[in-house]
Order: sequence, then structure tokens, then C-alpha cells
Amino acid sequence: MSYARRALAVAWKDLAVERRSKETLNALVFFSLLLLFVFQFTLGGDRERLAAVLPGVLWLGFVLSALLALGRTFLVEREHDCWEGLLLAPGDKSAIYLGKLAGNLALMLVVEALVLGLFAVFFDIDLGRALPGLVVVVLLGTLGLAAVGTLFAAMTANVRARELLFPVLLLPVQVPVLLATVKATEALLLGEPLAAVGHWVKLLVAADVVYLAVSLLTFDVVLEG
Amino acid sequence: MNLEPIVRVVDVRKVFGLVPVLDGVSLEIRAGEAVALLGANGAGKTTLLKILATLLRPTRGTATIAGHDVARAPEAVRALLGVVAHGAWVYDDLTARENLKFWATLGGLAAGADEVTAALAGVGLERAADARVRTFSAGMKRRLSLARVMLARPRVLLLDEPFAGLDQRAKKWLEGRLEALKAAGAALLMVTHSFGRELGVADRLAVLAGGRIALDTARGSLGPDDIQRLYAAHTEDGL
Amino acid sequence: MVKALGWLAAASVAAGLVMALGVAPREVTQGNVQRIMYVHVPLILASYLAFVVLAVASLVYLVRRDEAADRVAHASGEVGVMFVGLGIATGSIWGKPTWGTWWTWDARLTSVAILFVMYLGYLLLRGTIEDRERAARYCAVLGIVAALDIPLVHFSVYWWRTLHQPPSLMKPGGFTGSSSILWPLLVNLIAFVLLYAYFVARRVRLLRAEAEAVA
Amino acid sequence: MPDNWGFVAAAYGLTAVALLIYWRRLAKKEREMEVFKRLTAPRP
Repeated sequence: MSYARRALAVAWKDLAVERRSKETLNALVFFSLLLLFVFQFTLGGDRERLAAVLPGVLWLGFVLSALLALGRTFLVEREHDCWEGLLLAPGDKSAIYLGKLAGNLALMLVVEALVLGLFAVFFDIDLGRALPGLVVVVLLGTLGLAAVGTLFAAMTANVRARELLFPVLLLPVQVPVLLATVKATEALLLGEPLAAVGHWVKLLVAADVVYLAVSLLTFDVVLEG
Repeated sequence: MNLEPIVRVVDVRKVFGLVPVLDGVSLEIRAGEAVALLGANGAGKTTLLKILATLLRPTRGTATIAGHDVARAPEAVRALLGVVAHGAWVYDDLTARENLKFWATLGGLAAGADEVTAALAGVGLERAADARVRTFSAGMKRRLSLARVMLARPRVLLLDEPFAGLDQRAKKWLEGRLEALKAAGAALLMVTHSFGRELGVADRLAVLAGGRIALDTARGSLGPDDIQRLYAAHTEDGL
Repeated sequence: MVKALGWLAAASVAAGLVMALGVAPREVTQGNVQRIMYVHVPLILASYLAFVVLAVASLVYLVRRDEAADRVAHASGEVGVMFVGLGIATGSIWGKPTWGTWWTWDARLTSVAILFVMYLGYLLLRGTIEDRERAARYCAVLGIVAALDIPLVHFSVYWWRTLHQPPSLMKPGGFTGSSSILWPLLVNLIAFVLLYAYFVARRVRLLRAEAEAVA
Repeated sequence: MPDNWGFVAAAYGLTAVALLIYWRRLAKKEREMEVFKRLTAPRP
């Protein structure tokens, strides 16, 4: 089963490089703190306004840090001139996609947990009841973002103005995921059970399946150099 | 050396925008044979290497390795290839051992720990095996990428200026490694600018000028100055 | 051939115009401003066709690496973005007198706007990559991902809009099924599809000439 | 209900103008391509 081993090798390598260099993690942690303060200054005072806007603000934080994390997916390959090495590795390239996807997911979930924790503390929101449902929505939403994000990161890795092109390509495609997650989060924070947002969850699952399938099938084509 | 050429380039043409960098290149290399590819800057040496390495598609003409077309069956070609390019393909934050382990696993090789250690010893990096590659010199990084290539035991080796930046001791050492690979039956294509001792490895010299192979001759007993004269003669005509 | 298609398209557009402005009845509640529907709806439906053609051509390119398929995708994307852009513009021009605002987050206008931005990204990607072969490959992948995303966009936008406030009665593009409305709409739809085909044909011919000039 | 012919004219006018601009751009590029081809045509 060298496919799984190759995917794991890529994921392990990315996380090892990240653990040692901590470049992306530091940037994301600092970024979420910054986000928190900005929202605190602009919204902190008024409880009602905050409650109404919180889901949007929370997911805005998740999406912006996702863009940062996903945009850097192939940065380590580009900086260390290893891109051609990936291209020339024989065998199915989608193993590399899965490795990169796993690495991205791990990174994004760590940052999201942090952002969620910070928001809960600083905006003193009682997450208690909503948490289990929220975890499901965050996981499905993050998978949707990362699935297409990793594919588009590979496409824009060697392109001029990639920092601009990557969000412009990714965000419109992710509108369904953004709508579903924000609306589901809104309902959950209002105390509704997960079942009440069943249709959004179904849409997220459908989106994740479509995104993963098309990414796995086309990643070879993207990584042809 | 058996007769059937393992690397066969037939009338390859490559156009960037409107500029024909390669204009009908033909070349053959047999197993166990090393060809040094000389040429001025911009003559298309690296472009030809990239085409053989399946990184660029030829605009016209075909190139095959062990019968597999580099454009149509890149996967089959890549399984046979070892490439040491300008970029050393090393992750600075990983140690030498981790780098080798990663590339071996990615290449689908079941390289055990002892095999990795042997490869590192083979290139004289056993002492620095667990040091971060960030601390390595250019020469050490080149030796690490050579160890990576040798782990895969490729049948065809593409080297882009392998001797650049090495001191005399490292050059002599690299020459020995390349001779060993040749003896093991690998075919070598080496792009180089220097006419010195490093050409000792080469069985044939090819000069790329005007988008074509202007000269393809056995090295035989040619000394550095003979090669210099031949090269100068053909590159002037070529320009 | 392309010239014939051009004349045919021009004739049917003219016929559509006559039917939309003359033959079609004056709409009871909205008045004549409703006639904008006869250009707004065909533009959007033709753009959907363009994006489907783009996805199919992209798939053909990925499977057979046939440059002609890539050219069709490129041309179809260009015409599709123009049509959907015009669809949005005419929709908001229609919305102004009907709802009093240039833009409302109406389900149809929203999803059409998302398509516009998504395929604008496609053209941006096409323009950014110099190497033609790589641009074709990446755009083919994006073309397929975007097409698969269209139903997801529609569902999410519709649920987002309709689950809260009931669909507004005078929604532009509402199909009041009487035949006197349907005929002009159908003629105009055929006209815009022919126009789309004509533009794509000419753009593909131009792209082929550009490719041959370089080879 | 006022007829708002102005808006109808605006919608149709905008569509017509845009299509015309695109059509003219295609024609211009085709002419440029013809010139380019004549210039680079190999001397018989």
C-alpha cells in the first residue's frame, strides 16, 4: 500500500517542516488575535448586535485564516525548489494531494479551535450546548474549503500574482460552503439542535464529496508541471 | 555496453513564444555510456534536459527513454529517471536522513533505515546525517541529492552542471561516484560548462549550438585544450 | 459557414426584438418594463449553456488533449461571462422600477452574480498563465470544478433566500405561462443561443489562427 | 403603472452596445491577424 505511505510521508513532511519552522502557525495565531481585537473594538460593546453578527464574524475569521494557510500549501516546495521533485515522483499524484490536504486540515483545525476558544472567552458566549453541532459544521466546512483550496493552491503555485489569483478563484466556488456554515452556525448559536440545520449539513456533505472527488481525479493533471 | 540506445532523441524542436530554442536536436545514449553536453548559455542545454526529464513537452519531434515517450508516457519514464538539477530538492528544515527517507517513500521505494544510512555513507554524509540541511554547504546539498538519486538506482541519470561550485576534492569524489553508476549500467547525460578533468567521466562530447547538435564525438584521448578548440570551432560556426 | 451562422443569428435577434417590443402584450401589473424579460432571461439561459459547453470542452481536452476543445472552452467562457454580465445588468435595470432598487439579493440574481465572478476568475486564470499548454490544463480543471459547483450554488442561494422571506411576487424572470408571453421568449432564446454559437465560432477561428501563427 | 420605456430602452440599448463592441473587437483582431500572417508569410 505505497499510496497511503506516500500520502502519509507528504503529510508528515509538511507538519514536520511546520512544527520546526512554525512560519504559518505563528502567522495564523497572530492573525486570529488581530482579528479578535478588531472585532472586539468594533462590536464588543453591544450584546444584541454582537449576537446577530457573530456567526458571520466567526466564519470570516475562519475563511481569512484558511486563505492564509491554503495559499501557502506549496510555498515550502517553491522556496526550497522541490516543486520539480514532486512532479517527477512516479506514481499516482493524488497521494500527494491527500498528504497536502491532511496537512492543511490539521493546521486549519488547530487555528479554528484557537479562534473559537478566543471568541468564546472574549465575547463570553456560552458554547456549551451548541458545541457538538458546531464541531460537525466546522469540520465539514473546513474540509470543503481545504479540498478545493489545496487543488487551487497547486494550480496557482507557479503563477504570477498568485496571492491575488488564489482568493479570486477560491471564494466564489466556496459560496455554498460559506452560506451553509454561516447559516448553520447562526441556528446552532441560537440554541437550535443540529437536526434543525439538517439541510445545510446535507449540502456540506454533498459539496465535500464533489470537491474531494474532482480534486482527486484532476490533481494529476494539475501537477504535470 | 549493449547496442540498443536507452535514450533516443529524434529531431526535437522546442519553441518559447516565437523563439525556437531547440531546432531539430537528435541524440542517442546507450546504457553504461556518459555524454557531456556542452554549449553556450541559452543554447538550450537545460531545455533539452527538462524535456528528457518530462518537465517540458517538445513542440515537435520525439524523445524516448527505454522506449517510453517522455511526452506521452511520463509516468513510465519517471520510474527510470534520476535527476540532479540546479535545485537540490532538499527541505532545509528536515535532516539529511529525513530528506532521503521522504524522497525514497515518495518515489515508492521501500528504502529501509539501513539502506538510507548506507546511501548517506556512500556520499560521505554519515556524520551530518541528523543535522538540519539548512546548515549544509552547496556541495553537501549536491551530495545529498546525489544520494537521493542513487537510492532509486536509476537507469538514466540527468545531471545539470553537477560539478559547479565543488572544490577539487569533491569534484574528484563525484567523478568516482559517476564512474560507479556508469559501471552499474546507468546512462548519463551531463550538462556542463567546464572543459577540465570532470569530462574524464564522459565517453562522448556533444556540443549544442544554433538549436542543434553541432558536434557529437567520442572523447577518446582529447585533452582539455583539444576540447576547448573543438568547442570554440563549433560554437562560432553555430552562432 | 460562420458567416451564414452570423446572418441567421442577426435575423433571429431582429425577429426576437420585433416580437418582444411589438407582438408581446403589455404586462398587466408591471407595464412595458416587463419586456426586459425577453432579453434578460435568454441572456442568462444562454450563459448557462456557455458554461455547460465550457465544462464539456474542458473534459474533452483533459481526456484527448485536443487543442480545439480547449479553444472552444476558452471562447465559450468569454462569451458566457459577457452574456451573464449583461444578464445581471438587464436584471438590475428591470429591478429598479419594479422594486425601487438597482440590486436585491433575490435568489436568481445572487446565483447569477456568483457565476459571473466565478467565470471571471476563469478568464483571469486564462490570462495570467503565459504557457498555453499549462493554461489550457489549469483552465480545464477550473472549468469542471465551476460547472460542478453551479447546482451547489443554486441550492445554497435558494435555501438562503426562500427559507426566510417568501419569494417576492414580482420577481423579474417569473414565468407567467400564457402563450403570448412564451412565444417571444422562445424566439429570443433561440436568437441568443445562435448569437452565442456565432460568437464562439468566430472566437475559436481567431484562437486557431493565433496558435498557428506561433507554431 | 408607468411604462418606464426608458428602462426598457436602457436594457436593450446596453445589450446591443455590448454585443456590438465584442463583435467589433473580434473583427479588429481578425484584421490584425491577417496583417500579421501576411508579414510573417515565408517569401515564396
